[in-house]
Amino acid sequence: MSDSPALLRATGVSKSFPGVRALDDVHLDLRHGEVLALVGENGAGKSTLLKLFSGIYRPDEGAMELDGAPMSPSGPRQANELGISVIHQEFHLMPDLTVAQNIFIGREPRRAGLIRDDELVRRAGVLFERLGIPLDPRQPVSHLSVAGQQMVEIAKALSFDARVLIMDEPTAALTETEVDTLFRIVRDFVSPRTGVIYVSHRMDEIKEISDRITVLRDGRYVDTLPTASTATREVIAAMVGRQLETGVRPGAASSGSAPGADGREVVLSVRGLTTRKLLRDVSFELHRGEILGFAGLMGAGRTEVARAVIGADRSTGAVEVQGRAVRIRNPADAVRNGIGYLSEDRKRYGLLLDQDVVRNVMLSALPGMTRAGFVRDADGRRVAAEMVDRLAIRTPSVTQTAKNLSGGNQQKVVLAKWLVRDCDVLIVDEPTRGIDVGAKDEIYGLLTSLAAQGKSIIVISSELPEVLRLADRVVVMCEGRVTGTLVGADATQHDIMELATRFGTDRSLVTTGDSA
Amino acid sequence: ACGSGGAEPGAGDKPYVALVSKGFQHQFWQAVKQGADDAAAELDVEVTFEGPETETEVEKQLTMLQTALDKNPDALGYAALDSEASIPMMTDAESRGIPVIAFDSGVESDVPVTTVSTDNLAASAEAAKHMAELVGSGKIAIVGHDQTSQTGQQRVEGFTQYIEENAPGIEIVDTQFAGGDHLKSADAAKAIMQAHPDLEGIYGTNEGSAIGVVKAVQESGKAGELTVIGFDSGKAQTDAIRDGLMAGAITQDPIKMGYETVKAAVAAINGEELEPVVDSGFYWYDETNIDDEEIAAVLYE
Amino acid sequence: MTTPSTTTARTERAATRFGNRQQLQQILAFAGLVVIFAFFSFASPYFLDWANVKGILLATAVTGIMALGATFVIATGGIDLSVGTGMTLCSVMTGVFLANLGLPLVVGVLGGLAIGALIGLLNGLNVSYLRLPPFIATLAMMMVAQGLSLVISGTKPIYFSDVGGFDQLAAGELVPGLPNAVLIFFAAAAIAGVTLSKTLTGRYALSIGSNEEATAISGVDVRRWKVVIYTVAGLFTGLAGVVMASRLNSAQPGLGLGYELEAIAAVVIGGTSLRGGKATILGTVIGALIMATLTNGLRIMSIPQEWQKVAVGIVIVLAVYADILRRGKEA
Amino acid sequence: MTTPSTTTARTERAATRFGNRQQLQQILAFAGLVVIFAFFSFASPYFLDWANVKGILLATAVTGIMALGATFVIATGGIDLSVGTGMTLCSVMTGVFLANLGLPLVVGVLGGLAIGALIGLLNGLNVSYLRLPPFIATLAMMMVAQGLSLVISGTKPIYFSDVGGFDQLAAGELVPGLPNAVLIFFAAAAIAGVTLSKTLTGRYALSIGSNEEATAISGVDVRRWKVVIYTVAGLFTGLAGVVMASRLNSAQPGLGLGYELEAIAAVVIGGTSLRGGKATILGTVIGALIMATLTNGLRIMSIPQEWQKVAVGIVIVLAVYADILRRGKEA
Ligand SMILES: Nc1ncnc2c1ncn2[C@@H]1O[C@H](COP(=O)(O)OP(=O)(O)OP(=O)(O)O)[C@@H](O)[C@H]1O
Ligand SMILES: Nc1ncnc2c1ncn2[C@@H]1O[C@H](COP(=O)(O)OP(=O)(O)OP(=O)(O)O)[C@@H](O)[C@H]1O
Ligand SMILES: [Mg+2]
Ligand SMILES: [Mg+2]
Repeated sequence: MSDSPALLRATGVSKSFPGVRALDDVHLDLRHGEVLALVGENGAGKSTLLKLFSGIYRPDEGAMELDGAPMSPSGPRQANELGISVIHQEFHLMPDLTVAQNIFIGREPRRAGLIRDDELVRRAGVLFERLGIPLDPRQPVSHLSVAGQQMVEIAKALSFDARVLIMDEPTAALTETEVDTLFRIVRDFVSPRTGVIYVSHRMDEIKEISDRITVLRDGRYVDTLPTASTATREVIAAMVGRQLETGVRPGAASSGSAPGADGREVVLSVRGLTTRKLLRDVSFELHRGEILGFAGLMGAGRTEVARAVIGADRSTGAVEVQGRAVRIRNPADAVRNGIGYLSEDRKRYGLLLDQDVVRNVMLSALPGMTRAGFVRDADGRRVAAEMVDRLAIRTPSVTQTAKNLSGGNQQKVVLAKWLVRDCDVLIVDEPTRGIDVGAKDEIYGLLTSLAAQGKSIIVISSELPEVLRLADRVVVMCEGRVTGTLVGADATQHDIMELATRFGTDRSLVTTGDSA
Repeated sequence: ACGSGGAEPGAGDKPYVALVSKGFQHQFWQAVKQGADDAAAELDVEVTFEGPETETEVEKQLTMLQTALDKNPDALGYAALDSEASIPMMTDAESRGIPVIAFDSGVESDVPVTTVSTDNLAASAEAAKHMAELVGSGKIAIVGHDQTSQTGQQRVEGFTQYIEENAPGIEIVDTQFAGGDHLKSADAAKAIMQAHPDLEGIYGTNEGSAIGVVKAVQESGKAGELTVIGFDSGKAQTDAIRDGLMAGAITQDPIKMGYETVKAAVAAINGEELEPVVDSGFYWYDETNIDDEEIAAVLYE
Repeated sequence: MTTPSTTTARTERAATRFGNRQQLQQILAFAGLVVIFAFFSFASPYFLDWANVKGILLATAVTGIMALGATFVIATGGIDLSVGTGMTLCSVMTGVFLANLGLPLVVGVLGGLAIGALIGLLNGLNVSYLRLPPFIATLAMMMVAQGLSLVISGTKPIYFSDVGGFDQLAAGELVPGLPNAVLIFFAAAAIAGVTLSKTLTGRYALSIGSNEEATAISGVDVRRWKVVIYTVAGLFTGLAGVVMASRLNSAQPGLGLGYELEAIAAVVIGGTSLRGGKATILGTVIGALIMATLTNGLRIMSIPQEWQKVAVGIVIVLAVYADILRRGKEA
Repeated sequence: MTTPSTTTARTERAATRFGNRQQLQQILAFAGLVVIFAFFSFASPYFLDWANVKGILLATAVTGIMALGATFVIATGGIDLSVGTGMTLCSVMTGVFLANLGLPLVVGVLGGLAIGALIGLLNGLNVSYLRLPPFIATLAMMMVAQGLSLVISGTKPIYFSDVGGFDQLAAGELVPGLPNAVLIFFAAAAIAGVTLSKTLTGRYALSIGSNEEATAISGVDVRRWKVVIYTVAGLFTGLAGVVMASRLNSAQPGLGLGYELEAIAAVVIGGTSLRGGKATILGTVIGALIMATLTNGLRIMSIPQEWQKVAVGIVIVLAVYADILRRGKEA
């Protein structure tokens, strides 16, 4: 490590939680004018380290410095005052307040004791204009999609006059267009007096934006590498502690063997799906053993298709399961018909945050885990322990409360819930959101083998490589309509983008504009 | 039109008398209502009867009084929970020429043309007198029904005063209030009996309290060991007396109270002169006289 | 992403649409009340009489003022069970100040408000610093206040007959035809409305109710603000106590239990969510008016008392259901 | 990543350690109750006497049974204000079945339970399908039940004197020395405990309380299950009504208001969160016992009524605060 005065430095910091040593003698230094990437597997301790900088946690041991001066922020407020602005992995938003009210909470401009909401809206408007974020400052945050919420968090962090900008997986919920916007924002931000710490599991992004990479493994500091001269393979090796094969798996979605539409039985057929808000006449078919990708820009309506199909939102149109016409009025009907849906918003639609891993994993499959009407908890514990192993969920025990898990591990728990339920049709919406590279591969393998066993899977993803890698066919959506279906093997990112922008502009980040 | 038919009051030709009482769901008030309805049928007037849920709800009663006045009755019967608080409305009634009959307890004002009531102090003194005779000497306790209402206080006061003045051998070791709730009164009485194993008698100041006391005596297997004296009637109490669980009780004559109130109201409407006080009376009843015609007539089930 | 200018234009369009819709909602919120009013006017000739309307307003005043305070606590996702007996304690203490100690009128009234604030302060401290669930903290306060009212008053009412002008506080008519109690209620509602929507106290109450953890992480001193919010709520309890005392021209120590439920009901009927985060003062005022109007109308119609209960229950279901339909699917 | 076998072993070991801690917590939960018991035993020689302990248990029974039902509703994040007057309605209907219609004992008792279930069913339908806030739905039911009790009984108590053996339901002693009412309470608690932790009804109640939207997306028919949960709660209300009626050997139509608050207080003192997702039956039983013990102890000590209220309020604060300290910082 260099001895030049770093902008932000942590030396020998440790932090423990009951049953977990999240950080153990970790070092990090952020130089002036650089973007430092922080990488590591799920549960490696990245978010915990960042929470030390923002004063949410205090280190058990070790010290932190800002510009050579010792610092130990007492809380986020003080961290902000010191010039440290953090975008946390978990959103900290007040859904009932408006976007503007959220951004300026604790800093409300007042006249004669009264809050000037017009001024709040004006300031938010100026901020959004500068950042190119298409949000209405007067909208309640509860009306926003995950992506919209992420943009609010970004805007909030940038509304401070920060010298250090820390971002914990800011792009997990974003599609490539927004990622471009974000990168523009980051580049604008960086100057000789500032610096950025950037956490992501997307290696290509790290390559693109960062100058150096600090790697954590199991709560320990591994190394700091210069981005330019390090191959992705090496970074990953440092993360997982061994060599790992990544990239396209032979036999997955590769050329000739793609089952495509030919011959295989149709397990799910959707005709003319239309919703009041967005969807117009969406039709597609899903075959046995097929992985069907859904691609599109943010707000294109992929999530809405899934929610409509499982009956979470109202829609018109015909749905057939295994050739039978069915009426699905709510998610319970969907599951009864063998259709499961993993939501993109794990906190809101995925997890029982204050319950343990066992209860979360059991939730969907509970009726099948009873005998004479009584729940067999032993089964649940066994299945949960199996899932912990199979998905490498990093947790001190299966009775750990879900909210104490790291973001990626939470995502694995939600996935585990659906694996336990074992539906014939599984719709996964951003299934690898927040999941590390190694585990991502495992999950890809898992989905592929499920398909090979005859399950049918719909993968909605904003990461085009993910879609291309997994899908046999790709449905591309734009503005609530299907603009084309490509055969996975022949599709390219370029083809998809062309279809995805068929109707020109994107939509606003607001998703539930008329109800709520 | 017995006042509960939902018919439009005052719309017909019949005179309309609005009664605002201190309660409505207790047996006692239901008996008052019954007397009022009897009189209404006999004298061909319309009567409505209303009261708050508990005897602490002064403000609720005031609102009821207000609404009753807004209905423009020909006369108003009123059992004040707090007479001070209703003075402005009494004045209002007077200025609108609506005669007011006070019942159950008086109103400290010149407005009411007469007051139909039981003398609670005297009635509870009578209860004390019987307690003293039956117990002779020793420890007794009181389970009261309400700590703040005038009636609730007087039922305790009259009793205590009598004992202090006339029964030097008797000590009132505890007075607890349980809101007239049967179950809570039973629990309270049990606790008192527990704390004073040598207790000789308990006095319950209204129907719920008295039944609660009987329950407590029964449940602790001390039937026959304690002298229980009650207040008001109702089937549970009369049964308890017949079964020897309760030595006796004071009953008022609620039916007469209701009847006399409406009768006085009609007289006032007709411009007749009225006595300033109509005593609706009270009676001691026990095993010996419970079936007497005079007593049976004032007991309600 | 679109260019900034288009974005702004679109944004503003959306905002206007949004603003209009909110206004419409607020106007429609009256609908339930208007229907109830219309029904009773039709059903009874005595109902739509100024004297009776005045009676309804007067009956709304005390519970309404309590409900205003409770709105703040409920906005945070808490609950305040101490408003009823707390109000009584404030009445009693006002009685002690004015009737027993003979202090000047203004001092006595301010004293009553101060006791209210003190009750709120204690609630707030218990909730914030002892981390008691609001239900428990205010339940305990409900009992303590009830006990203290009885102890301090010697279980006897305190009369203000000798305190000149005290009864005029509620009964006087600064605006001819409108009792001061009602005037005070409306003024208090206006103050509460501004406080909820335009001051930090209100904003943070809603923010805490919406997501307490996020609010704390955003740098708001949640504990301290909760104390402030409960204290503000306590001030309204104090005001209710003073108005109650003036209306009865006496402090009735046995009163109060059960009022908390009415106050909370008014708040919830007004569309405020018990989960916190969403609250409007206008809703609370309308909720309180609906409750008082219902009771009054049924009485005016001389419906037997037992049936009144049944009717009130059913109408509340209908009124709130209509409100839910109006607001759309969110439940 | 470790190899599967090691991980599993580690995971399961950790689970056991954790399990022990939970057991310890449950044992400690008695602490508050034990301290209160110890205090009163010391303060009054009459307190620790079997007759008195029996009295406390008997006093706990009715409210306790109601609290058991309320625990389910509170576990979903709802609230049930109708338990008090609902219980009364069940008493009255049991009276109608047995005393007025002269049906056989078993039929009458089952009828009482059925009415309870019906009340719960209606609450559930209103909450699920009309999407009414539970506070409103059950507040309305509270009023309707109160009104109907009075209407049906003609505002007169219904006596069971002629129904042979009905009073033995509560007062009899199948286990010598222990009144049946107490036995019924304990049996009901055992059933409730198993239902809450081991059946779909209980597990879904906790899931819904923890995250209703996530539970729905997981394929649980939340609306239907809510109806089931409220109905189960109603069954306990019905049982409370039958026990109450048997204990008083009469159905008292005017009773019941205020019991809901006691029942909810017992639940919350027992550590169940009003936000839902966390609930234990053992906690509720202890909560109910704490309330009854406090009242009894203070009465035995002949503390004046007004001071009893103050004392109960303060002790509740202390007991719950101690519980919070014990459970650590989570609050
Ligand atoms: N509040 C907490 N209580 C207990 N354990 C915790 C808590 N917060 C984090 N942990 C544990 O600390 C470890 C590190 O978590 P952290 O969130 O820092 O991981 P991460 O590197 O950010 O992972 P991810 O990529 O999944 O976001 C994990 O094992 C997690 O379970
Ligand atoms: N919080 C929410 N509540 C209800 N519905 C939501 C919510 N979030 C998202 N949705 C549904 O999902 C849709 C948002 O995703 P949409 O289908 O429009 O785009 P998408 O293609 O999935 O893109 P992305 O998810 O990246 O925004 C909304 O139209 C809405 O129906
Ligand atoms: Mg993380
Ligand atoms: Mg989506």
